[in-house]
Formats: sequence, C-alpha cells, structure tokens
Amino acid sequence: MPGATPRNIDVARYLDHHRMMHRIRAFEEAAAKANEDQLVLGAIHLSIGQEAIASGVCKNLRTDDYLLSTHRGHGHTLAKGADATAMMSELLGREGGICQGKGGSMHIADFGVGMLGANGVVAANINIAAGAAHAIKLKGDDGVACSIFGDGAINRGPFLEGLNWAGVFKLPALFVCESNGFASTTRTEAMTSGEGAAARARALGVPADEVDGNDIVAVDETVRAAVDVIRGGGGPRFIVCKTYRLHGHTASDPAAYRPRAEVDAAWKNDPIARCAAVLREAGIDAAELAAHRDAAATEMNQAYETAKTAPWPDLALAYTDVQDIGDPRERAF
Amino acid sequence: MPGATPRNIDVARYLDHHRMMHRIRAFEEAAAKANEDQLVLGAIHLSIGQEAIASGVCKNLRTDDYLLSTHRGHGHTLAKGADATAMMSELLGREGGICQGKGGSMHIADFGVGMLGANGVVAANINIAAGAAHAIKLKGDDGVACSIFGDGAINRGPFLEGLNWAGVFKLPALFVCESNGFASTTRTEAMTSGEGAAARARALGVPADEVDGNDIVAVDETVRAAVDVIRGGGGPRFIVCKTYRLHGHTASDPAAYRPRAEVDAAWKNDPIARCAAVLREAGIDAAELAAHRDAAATEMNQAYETAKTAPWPDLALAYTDVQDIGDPRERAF
Amino acid sequence: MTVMTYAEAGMTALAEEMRRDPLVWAVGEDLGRGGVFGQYKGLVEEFGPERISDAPISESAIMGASVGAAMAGTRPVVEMRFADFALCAVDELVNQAAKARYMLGGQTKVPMVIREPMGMWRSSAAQHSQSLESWYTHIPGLVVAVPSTPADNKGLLKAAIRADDPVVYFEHKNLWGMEGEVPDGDLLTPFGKARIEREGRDVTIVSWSSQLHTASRAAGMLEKQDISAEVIDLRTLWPWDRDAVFASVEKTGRLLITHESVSVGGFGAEIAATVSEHLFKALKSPVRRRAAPRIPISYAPPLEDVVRVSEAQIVETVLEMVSS
Amino acid sequence: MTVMTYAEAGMTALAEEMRRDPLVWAVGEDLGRGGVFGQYKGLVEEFGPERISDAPISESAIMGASVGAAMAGTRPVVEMRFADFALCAVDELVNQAAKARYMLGGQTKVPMVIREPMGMWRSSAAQHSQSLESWYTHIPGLVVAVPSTPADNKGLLKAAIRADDPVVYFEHKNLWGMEGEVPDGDLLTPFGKARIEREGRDVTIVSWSSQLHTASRAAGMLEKQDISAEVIDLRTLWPWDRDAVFASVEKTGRLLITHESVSVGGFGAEIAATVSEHLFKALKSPVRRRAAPRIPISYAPPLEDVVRVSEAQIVETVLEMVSS
Ligand SMILES: Cc1ncc(C[n+]2csc(CCOP(=O)(O)OP(=O)(O)O)c2C)c(N)n1
Ligand SMILES: Cc1ncc(C[n+]2csc(CCOP(=O)(O)OP(=O)(O)O)c2C)c(N)n1
Ligand SMILES: [Mg+2]
Ligand SMILES: [Mg+2]
Repeated sequence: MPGATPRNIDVARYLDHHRMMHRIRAFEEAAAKANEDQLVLGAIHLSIGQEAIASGVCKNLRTDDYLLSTHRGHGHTLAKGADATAMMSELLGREGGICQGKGGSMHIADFGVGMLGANGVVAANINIAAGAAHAIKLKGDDGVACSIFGDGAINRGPFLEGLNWAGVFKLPALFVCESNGFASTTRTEAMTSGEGAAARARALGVPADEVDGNDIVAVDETVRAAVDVIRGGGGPRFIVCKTYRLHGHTASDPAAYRPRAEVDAAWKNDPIARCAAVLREAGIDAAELAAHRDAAATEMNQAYETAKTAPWPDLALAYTDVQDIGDPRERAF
Repeated sequence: MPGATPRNIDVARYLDHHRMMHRIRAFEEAAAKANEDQLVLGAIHLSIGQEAIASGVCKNLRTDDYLLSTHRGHGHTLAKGADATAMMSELLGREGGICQGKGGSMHIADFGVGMLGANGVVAANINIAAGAAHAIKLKGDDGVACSIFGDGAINRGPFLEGLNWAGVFKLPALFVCESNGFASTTRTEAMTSGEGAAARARALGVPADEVDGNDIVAVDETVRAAVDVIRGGGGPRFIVCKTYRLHGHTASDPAAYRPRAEVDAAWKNDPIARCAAVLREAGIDAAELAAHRDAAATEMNQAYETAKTAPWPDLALAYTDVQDIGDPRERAF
Repeated sequence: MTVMTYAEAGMTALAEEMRRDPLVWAVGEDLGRGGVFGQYKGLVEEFGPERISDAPISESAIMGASVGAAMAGTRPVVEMRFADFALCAVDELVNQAAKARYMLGGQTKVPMVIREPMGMWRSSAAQHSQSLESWYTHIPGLVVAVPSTPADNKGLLKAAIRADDPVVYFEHKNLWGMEGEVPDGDLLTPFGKARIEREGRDVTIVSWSSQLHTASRAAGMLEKQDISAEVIDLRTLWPWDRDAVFASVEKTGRLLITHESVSVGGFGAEIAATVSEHLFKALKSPVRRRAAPRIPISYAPPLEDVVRVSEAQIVETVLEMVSS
Repeated sequence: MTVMTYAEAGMTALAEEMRRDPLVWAVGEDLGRGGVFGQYKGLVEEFGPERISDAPISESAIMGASVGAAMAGTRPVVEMRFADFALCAVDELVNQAAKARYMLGGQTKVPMVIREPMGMWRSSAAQHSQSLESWYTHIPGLVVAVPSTPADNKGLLKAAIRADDPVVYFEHKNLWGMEGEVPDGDLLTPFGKARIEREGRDVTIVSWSSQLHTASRAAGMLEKQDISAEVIDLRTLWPWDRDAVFASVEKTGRLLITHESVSVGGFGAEIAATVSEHLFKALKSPVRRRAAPRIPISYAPPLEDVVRVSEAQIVETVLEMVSS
C-alpha cells in the first residue's frame, strides 16, 4: 500500500477523518443504490475514491467559512457539516430535501454550515468563491472562502478570471483542484496544454501546492498550512490534489472507456484504506475502524430509508423563492 | 536613445519597416485630425508608439496568413496590406469604406489580405484566431493565424481557453500581446496577478518570448523565428511586446490620469526614431528617411481628403449581408 | 424510408454531410466517445478524431474557435451539450458569429451549426433544462431551428450544415429516443416552411420541438369532443412560416400557441402579436398562449411538472376559446 | 428638487445608498477614474477604492464574483460598461444569479444590481449598441429596469440597490447628458409602476428608455393633427405595469408599442400579445409595434438610422391606426 506519511499524527483528528471518509463513502454507496432503485431522479456524480480531499479540506475550515462545490459535491457537503438525510432526500427530490427538492444533487447547499452550493456549470463556482472571499474582505471578517473543482474545470475561462481576481484583490480564498484524471469520458491530460493546474495557478500569482489527494495526512497538513496563511491575510492559495475517479462520471456510467486494470490498480490506492493503515500503525484497533464503517453504513442506509418514505414536496413550493419583486403566479399566458 | 540592436541588418527590410511605421503613424495622425474635425463617427483608438509591433509582426506573415486584431487595429491592418483610403473612408463611415461603412474603426477587416477583422470585444479575437489556425490545420495548409491583443486582454477567460486550445491541437497560431501598460484608464499591472502574459502563456504550454516592442529589430527577428517554428509544424508561439501607449485610450481621451513626465520619457523611446537610428547607423541618409515620413504624410492626408469627399453609403446596404436565410426586410412590426 | 430515432437521424445527417463535404467537422466535449447523449456514436471511427473532435471544457473556445474556423473556410458543427452551457459562449455567438458578416461589410460568412440540446429531461433542474430559443430569434444574423421529429432532425440538420449562416440548432433532449420514418438520402428540409401535423377547422395550434407532440395529443383529445384542431409544427423560428400560420388562422379563426419555454418573452408572444395584428378581423377569439410560468425549473417531478404545459391545459384553453 | 443629468442622478442614487448602507459597493472597469461615461465621477474619493472598485477586464469574474459577494452578505453594484459586454457573463447572470435562490431552496438571495448601459449612441456599431432588455424579461428570477429620465434613474437605481433580487438595470447611453428635475432625498421608485408621460384619448403609446422621448415627441406632433395620444413610460419591464396599460387601452381602444430594440422577439411582442388577448373586445384597431428591423446596427449614420424608429414613423403608424 503506497503512501508513507509521517506517523507522528494527531490520532483523534485522523479518527475523525476516517469516520468522515467512511460517511462519505457510505453516502455515495447508498446514493448508488438509490440510483439503481431508480429513486434518484437526475444524474448524480459519485466521489468514491476522492474522500480524503473532502475530509482533508473541510476539517480545516470553520463552519462559518464558505465552501463552493461542483456537480461532484456530496462528499464536500457532508464534510462541511450538512445532514445526510436532508441531502439524500434532496437526491430523491422529496420533502425534507436540503434544497426543498428544488435543486437536486447538483445544487446541494447548506448555508447553515457555510456550504453555498454545488454547481451544475463546470468552473462557475470559482468566481462565486472569489466573490464570497471578496465579501469577507470587505466586511473585515477573518473567514475563508474555498472552491473545490475538477481538473476539467481548469480549461474554462473563469479559472483564469477567478484566480486573477483573488490575486489582484489579495482575497482570503482557497482553491482546490481535484485532479481525478477525467472530465466525463475524456482524459483530462488529452485536453490540457502545459503543466496543468498548479503551473497555471502560479502563473496567475496564486501560490500552489501539489499533493497526493489519496493521502489524508498530506491533504490535511497542506490545507491546514494554506488556510493559516490565508486567514492571516496572506492572500489566496491553490492546492492540487491528485486522485482517481474510481466510478464512472455519473452513477449510471459504466466507464467502459478505460481499462479494467487501471481501475483495479487505482482501487489499491483507496484513500480510506490508506487512512486506516496510518491509524493502525498509530495503534488503533481494527475493530474500531470497522465500527466507523459500520456506523457510516447504518447512518446512510437509514438516510436512504427516511428519504424513500418521505412525500413529494408541497406543490406550493414551485412558486416560492423565485424573487421578491413581481408575482411569479401572475398569469403570463 | 535606447535600444542597441545588432547592426548587421538587412537594410532593405528595415527601410520597408521604416516606411510602414511612418505610414501607420501618419494614418493615425490623419485619423486624429479627422477626429478633431468631428468627421470620425465612433470612438477610435490610436496605435501611436506601437508601430514597431504592427510592422514587425506583419512583415513576417504572408498575405494568405490570417490576422485577427483588436479595437486598436489600424496599424495591424495597414501593415497586413490593407488600403489606407478604404480604411480612412471606413472611419468616416463613407462609401468606399473597407467594410462599406457598416463596421467602423473597431471592425476594420480586409479579407483580401488575410485580415479577418478588428474586434470591439477585448480578447474575443484570441479564440477566433485559434479557430482560423484550426481550419488551416484541418485543410492541411501551411498558413499561420495570428492574433494581436493588449495586456488588458490577458485577464479575460478566452485568453486561457484560446491558448489551451492552440496548445492541445498544436495549431499554427501566433499570439502577440501588445503590452502598452494600460487598459483604458487603468494601469494593467494593478489588475494583473502574477508575472503577466508570458508566464501565463508558458503555463498553458505555449512557449513565449518577451521583447522590447519599440525595437523593430527585436520584434522582427523574434517574430520571424516564431513564425518559422509555427509554419514548420511546431505548434503555437507567444510573444509579448513591451511598449507604451503614447496617446489616450481613445483619440478623445486626454489621459490626464498619468504624469506628463512619464509620457515625455516614453516619447524618447519612439520606435520610429529608433528604427531611423538603426538605419542611419547602417549608412542610410537622413533625407531618405525624411522622405518616408513625408510620403506617408502625403498618402494619409490624401486618404483623408478622399474619404471626406466621399458620399454616405447607399441606404440599401443596411439590409444586405445580414444572412442568407430569411428576409431581413420582412416587416416585423 | 428507414425507421430510426431522432438521435440516429441527427447522426445520419451529420455523417452524410461529412461524407459529402470534407470541410464539415464537428467539435465538442466527449464526442470521441459518442457524445453525452450518444448522438455521435461511431462517427469518430469513420471520420477520425480530427473531424469528430473532442474539446476541452471551454465553451467560449468551442464557439469562438468555430467562428474563426468558419471564416477560414471550414464548416464547423459545434456541440454545446446542453443549451444551458451555451450561455458560457454568448459573446462568441451573438457578438461575433451573428454579426461578423454584416460588420465586416460582407467580406465573410460564418457557416456554422450550433447544436444546443434543449428542454426538460426529467429532473435535470434549473441549469440543465432551459429552452431559450426565443433569445436567438431576437438576434439579427442567426437562424433558429427546432426539429420535432426524426425526419426533421435529419432534413433540418443537413440543411443547417449546408447553410452559410450560423444556425442555432435546438434538439430536444426528450426526443432523442423517439422513433420515426426518415426518408433515405439527400433530405434537405427548407427553413421557414412549417409542417401541418394535423388538419383541422376550429382552431389552429402552433408549436414546435417536443411540445408539438403534446399539442398533437391534445388535438386528439379535442377530436373526441368534436373540436377539430389544426396543429402546425413551425420547425424553424427564424425564419418562421407566417404564410402557413396565417392561412390556417384565416380558416379556423382561432390561434393557440404552446411552447415549453417561459411564456413571458417567449416566441409565442411574437407569433401572437403578429397574428393579432395582421388577422385582427379574422379572429373569432383572442390569440392565446400556453407556455411555462416564469419560474426556474425544479428537480422534484411534481414541481417540475408545474412548468410543463399538459395536454389537459391545452384542451382547457381551446375549450375556452371555442366557447367564447 | 434639483436639476441634474441622468448620469448625475445615477451617481446621486449610488452615493446615497452607499452612505446609508456600508455593504453596498460598486465594481467594474475604470471606476476609479469615474467610469467610462463619467457616471462614477468623484465617488472613489468619497468611498475609497475598496467600495468603488476597479476590476480587471474579466466580465465573468465581475459578474460571478458579485454573485458570491451577494450570497455572502454584501450588495454589489456591477458595472458592465456596455450591455454588449455583459454577453461575456451570461452564465453568471442567468444560470447563477437568477436561479441560485430558487435552486438552493430559498437558502440565499442574490441582491445585486447589474448596470448595463444600452442602446445606440451615434456610430458605436454592432458590438456597442445593442438593446437586449427583452432577453432578461424571459428569465425567471431577474428584475428588469429601463429608466428614461433623471428622476427615474435616481429612484429606480436606489430601489434596485435595496432590492434583494438581481436587477438588470439598463441605462441608456444617449440619456447620460439629459437634464431634469430630480427629487432630493430618499426617492424610491417602485418597480412595476408605469408613469403616464402624457395623457390622451385616441391612442396609447407604450415605450421605455430613450425611445420614450421619441414617442413623446411624436405625441406632440400628433396633437397638432388633433390626435390625442397617451404616452406611457413602463420604467420596468419585469414586472411591467399591466394595470396602467390596460386602463389606458380601455380608454383609447388603440395601442402602439415602440422600442429601440429589434422588433422580433422584443418585449413589445409580449405587451402586444397580452393586450390583444385580454382587451380583445376593447380594441378598435390591431395592436401595433414599431421597433427595429432585424438587422445589426451599422456604423455609418444613415445606415444606423435605418434601425432607429423615428417620430415620423410613429406618427405614420398612429395615423394608420386611427383611420382603420
Ligand atoms: C460549462 C460546462 N460545460 C460542460 C459541462 C458538462 N460536464 C459536467 S461534469 C463535466 C466534467 C468535469 O470534469 P472535472 O472538472 O474534471 O470534474 P470531475 O467530474 O472529474 O469531478 C462536464 C464536461 C458542464 N456541467 N458545464
Ligand atoms: C469584453 C470587453 N470588456 C471591456 C471592453 C472595453 N474596453 C475596450 S478597450 C479596453 C482596454 C483594453 O486594454 P488592452 O487589452 O490592454 O488594449 P489596449 O487598449 O491597451 O490596446 C477596454 C476595457 C471591451 N471592449 N470588451
Ligand atoms: Mg476530473
Ligand atoms: Mg494595453
């Protein structure tokens, strides 16, 4: 198993990570099951294999720090502190959904824990996060705004504009690129000119680190250092987390466009197993670790059961929260 | 006078450059006069002080190579081979205008000499040029497509998308950044994070050179080398030409937002005077060089006179060249 | 005639045009693996990755580079994946593609087809469901096509590829799997010629794209109540076939326009305004519209359905019209 | 009351709101030197460069960052410089700002004002002259304001800044220098309340923005021919004041809508369709529109003028209407 990391770890912290990573994994597995059961309504994108990034980033953010995520945002949202049942209910479009069933997987948000939204438009969250950081600065707060996005997103213009913006205004912004090798069915390297995300960030004046995104210790420590700098007024930072998308692009994509052997090899690098190995080495009992897994499975299966039995949202919601000005019910035909 | 450059020059070539730079200068001065006379209709952006870039780039392009330019495109267009009278008539919105009076200064184009258009939208020409290069490659031609843009344009998303595109598809594209220190009334450095255009280009996998854009020898040689590589199938190249915008943003902008001393100092670095110095050193008579200036002035004053006396365009043109499908005259009200 | 799906019809059209003209090429994300809806499946095998080209996630460049490639003599077919994502490339479409020919004094044309899969597709929510066809009717220089059948998806796409104008080509995501008879060979469906989906005497229903089928089913329901509805499929919105609509309304005296997009500022308003003006005396009852309320599109099906105009609503409206 | 220009009125509105609420700030290119039309002149001196913020030439970021800044508790006023350039940021406006509140289940609002100087301004040509207000009326979540006078530019801008919705705020470039009386102090002009510019009996003319003044002058010309035209300034297009328009048309029996933007797919169609439907019986003649032909806007003045709807054309149309 790869990934020798310093063993002098804060055990409680990594137990938290381990627990969270299992919760994310279990959530995604329950969501995959729900998808098979045809109870998930739209497309969902699983983050299986990328849990160390979600957990490693969000543990270093405060609840009042802001997070902006992508289409592949379940893990980020859970790690930021959102309730799994409310999230699952959203995937099923039910009452009790975290966005009242109006958004679905790609628009999951929980403003109560600083999670300002997943996004259905690749890279759109970068500028929004830069703007949230701008608001923090204008208000004189000491928060941080974080945007997580994929390696495909670095080819969209907002990547340049948002990073330049954060650099020019010296904003408290953390940019995290989940470099999982793919953008849908396309290998990102085939569509990326130059050295990639970190080089681009540096050229835009945003200092960048590259870490093994499946190594929770590396992610946690790198993010912690970056957040310290940012919160201290040091301006924006960028972190590339190298990982692999273990499942298809969506939960329904068999991902036949890549060799089985490649996927098998990637599974050997499972970030949860690696985290467990670190904890075992630090003296934690296998049973305790297994208990995390089981508790997570129980929680998420329960979330699914609850979501499943929830009714559809109240029809009146169709007309609420459109806008304050003008009546959306006004007959327009 | 700054700018020691190798003196072992091709004299005929630099005489051409000198002639062209004077033609550009004289065109802009005539346009400024026309603007004062209130005969120029829209905003015009003068390239006074930046003539070495236009001449240095275009002399290394063939007529059938493509050029895409900006709002500040008179010099580029002239250097690519367009007719000055047709251009001036366009500025005055008259019959005989190079775009029939329908486009004006910011849309000047001459497809007959490969000049596919100035553009009123900053950075929009970058993707268009990448696409023209794409067409060259698809057709198996050996042409080059060149985009010239300002230092303000590097903060727009299309900069990233277009350069990445050219890099990914290994296109015969030349990108030239005219780094004149300003974007309208704003100093570009204040709004640019990181090391600037060349660093960004390199991070996007496009090799970049930086040259003194007021040194015609440096520009000419750098462009020549880049075009050789590009035409030989070497993929895209990027050149930053450092210069200074001697006039205001538009011909009507007094540019009061910068100190007089700075502008005076910049005038000492006039690229035409520097070109003349190189030629004088190579043994060319001052009178011959003065004759270039006088001929240029005569030509451009004549262009202005001709444009001035031309009638307005035929009204029927309002409805032509909208599109083939559907009749724009169809009464829609 | 061959029976094929709407997606296959588009594929056939593209393949035929690519065989005919080596300057035609397609570009967009994931095309090499068949495109996100399988509508490019197998094409890369025949035409190679240069002509069925993958693209980075760079909508501005996909659109903007295609403008340049069109000016420089090729005929790009641009895949935008979802009409919603084309909003990342509006400058390139509206300020560049649509206006270049005019602004540059007729020195160039910009022959490109912009494929924008549109519309509601169960629970795709507010950023993956929009129908913005009316926007592009408002932009001089653009052609707007909205095919509703496999045959039209072949004939209109082929015509769009051969056209020298930028054509915004809206395929409806809900129609990909729809089967129908498609004429073999060189089917070129002209722009601006409507199709009479169903003849009738009492009321004219104008629609397009997926909603046309709802209108057609509603007409079937009306027939059972002895109301004879003429259903017209516009096929293209710019140009749109006024002659066909006027002729029908002159006959029936009544017009209902129904579309999936938002009613306010939708193209139904243009048709209603035009017909109300020109056939003022022929109208037996006011021109009506049934289209989406002005709310974003929800994820949960019952909320999403609030945005859909149903057969029942169309029937209800027609009943109001004939009894007024 | 103070006499000031339309530009000064906007400046006054912004300054008053910035004094009142420290969370209001403005961002856009060149604001520090007063903005491209001088409409921010002197503000940086009072409020400093953080609140009157320059921006890189990054329309996507200007708009997108403002969405985030609005979600995170500030109230950005976004300067787009020319409405045309806002086409570089349509995803951010339409997919993000307009929909966030709804998609996210009401967890946030997006209070921002998007200032888009619009319209023809002698010889600015096709990329610097567009009027696309109808687009945004079609997008759920957006408010659309189109002030025509200095007073309204103060009152509507202040109301827009206080609104919790994203407001697309179109100032007309031709009106910057227009002078008029502007009430002092806290003038808040409500959205959706039209202004009767001129009362009349024979025909209702609805317009907005710069074109309102053309309509008003045309009404003056009609008066000399003993035709009494009521001129209504809509002020905002979403919401728009149906009650005022309906009341007027019920009185006059005739409606002409005139706007500077392209007629096809313009907001005039929405008004015409709505009135034609609801006041079918009250109408003495068909609702008419006079708006721009569907051609790009030229540089040369005579060609540009082909796109302008003149007083004479309005008079001509009204004469047709009253004699029909
Ligand atoms: C602007 C835009 N273009 C295209 C898409 C379609 N799309 C959704 S996810 C995706 C791939 C994203 O890849 P990456 O950024 O690497 O994220 P990952 O899926 O790998 O997490 C694409 C192309 C989109 N949502 N938005
Ligand atoms: C997308 C866009 N935003 C803003 C403008 C307004 N504008 C015109 S020129 C200009 C400055 C451009 O600066 P730079 O790219 O450095 O070119 P320069 O004028 O210095 O040649 C700006 C902001 C525009 N034309 N397009
Ligand atoms: Mg990826
Ligand atoms: Mg510059």
